[in-house]
Amino acid sequence: MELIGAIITLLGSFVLLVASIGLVRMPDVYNRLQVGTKATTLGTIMSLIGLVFLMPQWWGKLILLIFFVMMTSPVSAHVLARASYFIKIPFSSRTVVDKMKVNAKAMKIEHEKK
Amino acid sequence: MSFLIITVLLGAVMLAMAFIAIYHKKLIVAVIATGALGLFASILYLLLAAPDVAMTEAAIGSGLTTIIFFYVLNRIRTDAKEEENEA
Amino acid sequence: MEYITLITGFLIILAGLWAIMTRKNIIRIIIGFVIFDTGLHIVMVSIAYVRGGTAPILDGSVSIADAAQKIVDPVPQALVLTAIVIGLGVTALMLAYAMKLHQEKKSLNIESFKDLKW
Amino acid sequence: MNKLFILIIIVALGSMLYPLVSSFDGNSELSSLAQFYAQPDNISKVNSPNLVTAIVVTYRGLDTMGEVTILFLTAAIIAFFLKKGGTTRTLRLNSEIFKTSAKLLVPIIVMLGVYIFINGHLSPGGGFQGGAVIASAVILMLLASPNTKLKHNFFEALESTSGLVFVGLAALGALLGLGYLDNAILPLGEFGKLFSAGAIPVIYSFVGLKVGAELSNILNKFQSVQSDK
Amino acid sequence: MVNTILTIAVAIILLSIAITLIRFVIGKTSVDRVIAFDVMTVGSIAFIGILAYLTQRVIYLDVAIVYGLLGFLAVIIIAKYLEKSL
Repeated sequence: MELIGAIITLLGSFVLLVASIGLVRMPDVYNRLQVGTKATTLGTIMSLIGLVFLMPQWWGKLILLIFFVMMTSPVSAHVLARASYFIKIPFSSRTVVDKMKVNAKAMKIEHEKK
Repeated sequence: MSFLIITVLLGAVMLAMAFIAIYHKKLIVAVIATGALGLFASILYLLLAAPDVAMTEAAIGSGLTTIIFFYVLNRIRTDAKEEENEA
Repeated sequence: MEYITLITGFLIILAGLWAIMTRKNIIRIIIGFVIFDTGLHIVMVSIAYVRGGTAPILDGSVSIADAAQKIVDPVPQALVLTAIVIGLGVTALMLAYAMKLHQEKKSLNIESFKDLKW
Repeated sequence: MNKLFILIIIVALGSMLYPLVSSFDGNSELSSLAQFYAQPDNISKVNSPNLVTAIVVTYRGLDTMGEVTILFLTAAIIAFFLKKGGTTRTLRLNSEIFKTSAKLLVPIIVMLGVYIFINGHLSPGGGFQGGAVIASAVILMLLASPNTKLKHNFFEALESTSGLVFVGLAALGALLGLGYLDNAILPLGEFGKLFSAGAIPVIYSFVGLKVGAELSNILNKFQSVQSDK
Repeated sequence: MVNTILTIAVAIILLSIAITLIRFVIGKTSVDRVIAFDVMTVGSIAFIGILAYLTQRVIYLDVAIVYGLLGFLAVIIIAKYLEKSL
């Protein structure tokens, strides 16, 4: 039981290592964003699940922590990707599909009165 | 023993962050580096067995300070000319 | 371990002082102040560390009877807790002044503020 | 030339700090003051598992009171300085994902802040951290929907009421003959339970509400003076 | 045995934070640096969790929750600043 948890934690840390290597090697901002969200979320969640196996009496706080990571990390990456699209950071030369261009007309501007 | 190595690494990373925060050309990168300095300081407090201080540093020293800095930067929006002026 | 954190804290204090003294942009001076503050807190917490000690919170792993042998010093930690919050207040106040100064002169270079009053 | 002079000053200061490092040889036991706080009968007199909270709220409670006063002064000066500009701003529409998740997250974050300052005597955390977390919930709400108006009257009433209750609870200890800011005005309870440690959770909760309201006010001031170029 | 494996895991996480620092230093645009900051935050959460096991104190997990929350908020506010719609 404890050994299983330790091995899952080790696998999670390997996923984090892969994520950081990908962060250095990827060609443009959007690819780096994808690596920096998906892989790190998976790695952190795997590490925490391994800790649940290791220490079953801590499950409440660990599940809360996993919930927080799953809720916050993709949302922040989404907001960041949208911002970097709007300030026109160039794509890599191998990108072929741009679906935001199709419905760019639907992005209205919000007026705020003070 | 392993904590000693972790402490040395964290100290080196924090000094690098302080260097970036002082010398980088873009103001926004300097502010992000200051926030990262606070985050690493928070881990250092955990290693020094002070979880109360670590929580305060993560919430206030790193989070809210960065937020206030960005509100001010958004109000100011220094253009590139002024940045050259500074060096 | 506490030696290394102590030396790191002192080096960060010196780096913050260097930033305060040499930079010309007001925002950078405030960043130097924040760095200085962080270094000071690291020094105070590392002075409080007791070798092999654990956090001063008594639960299942530390009982009341052996508290005096196991925990680290809680007094400097309480002081640092106060100091961090006051640091936020001072930083917010300095940033509000900086905003006001930029409204007046449209510049943040500290060389351009030479008037005795404004 | 000027930089050389500053460098000499910094190096001189560093060499002045060097004896502090070389004479420091680590602590192998607690100092006498902390030894007094960590004695078993003194711990059971306060009955709070978190010793840092015990020091912040009771032994050195006057420090906390001064700190809250400083925060109040800061909020007042910032509110005096930053006047609202009468401009119309154009902002980009937030995406649906961000709005929905903010709606979902704000109550959870407020609940987390309340948990942090109610459990201040059992786990790390307390009034200041909980207040900062509540202020971060307010700022997330302002980011997700910039058109919402915060109710200033509510926050000001909350802040002044909590400050009054804090000072009143402190003075009640003196009136009952126990000492200013003593925590034994309420029953001490069982060690390590939620309803224990006398007045410490009550006082820390009101400190948390006050700090949260003040920080929200400061951040809202900084947000409301933004203008378009 | 378990402690050895977890020490190796801590070493790997620290290595990944160090590699992320390369991107923080060389990154061309500001968005790259923000992504590196985010990755460092999320990696540190796993680090704090393992540290809580190694020192056998459950209270450290509270710190990790606050840590993740404020890191998320900082990233969002930087994104809104870059978008010029703060």
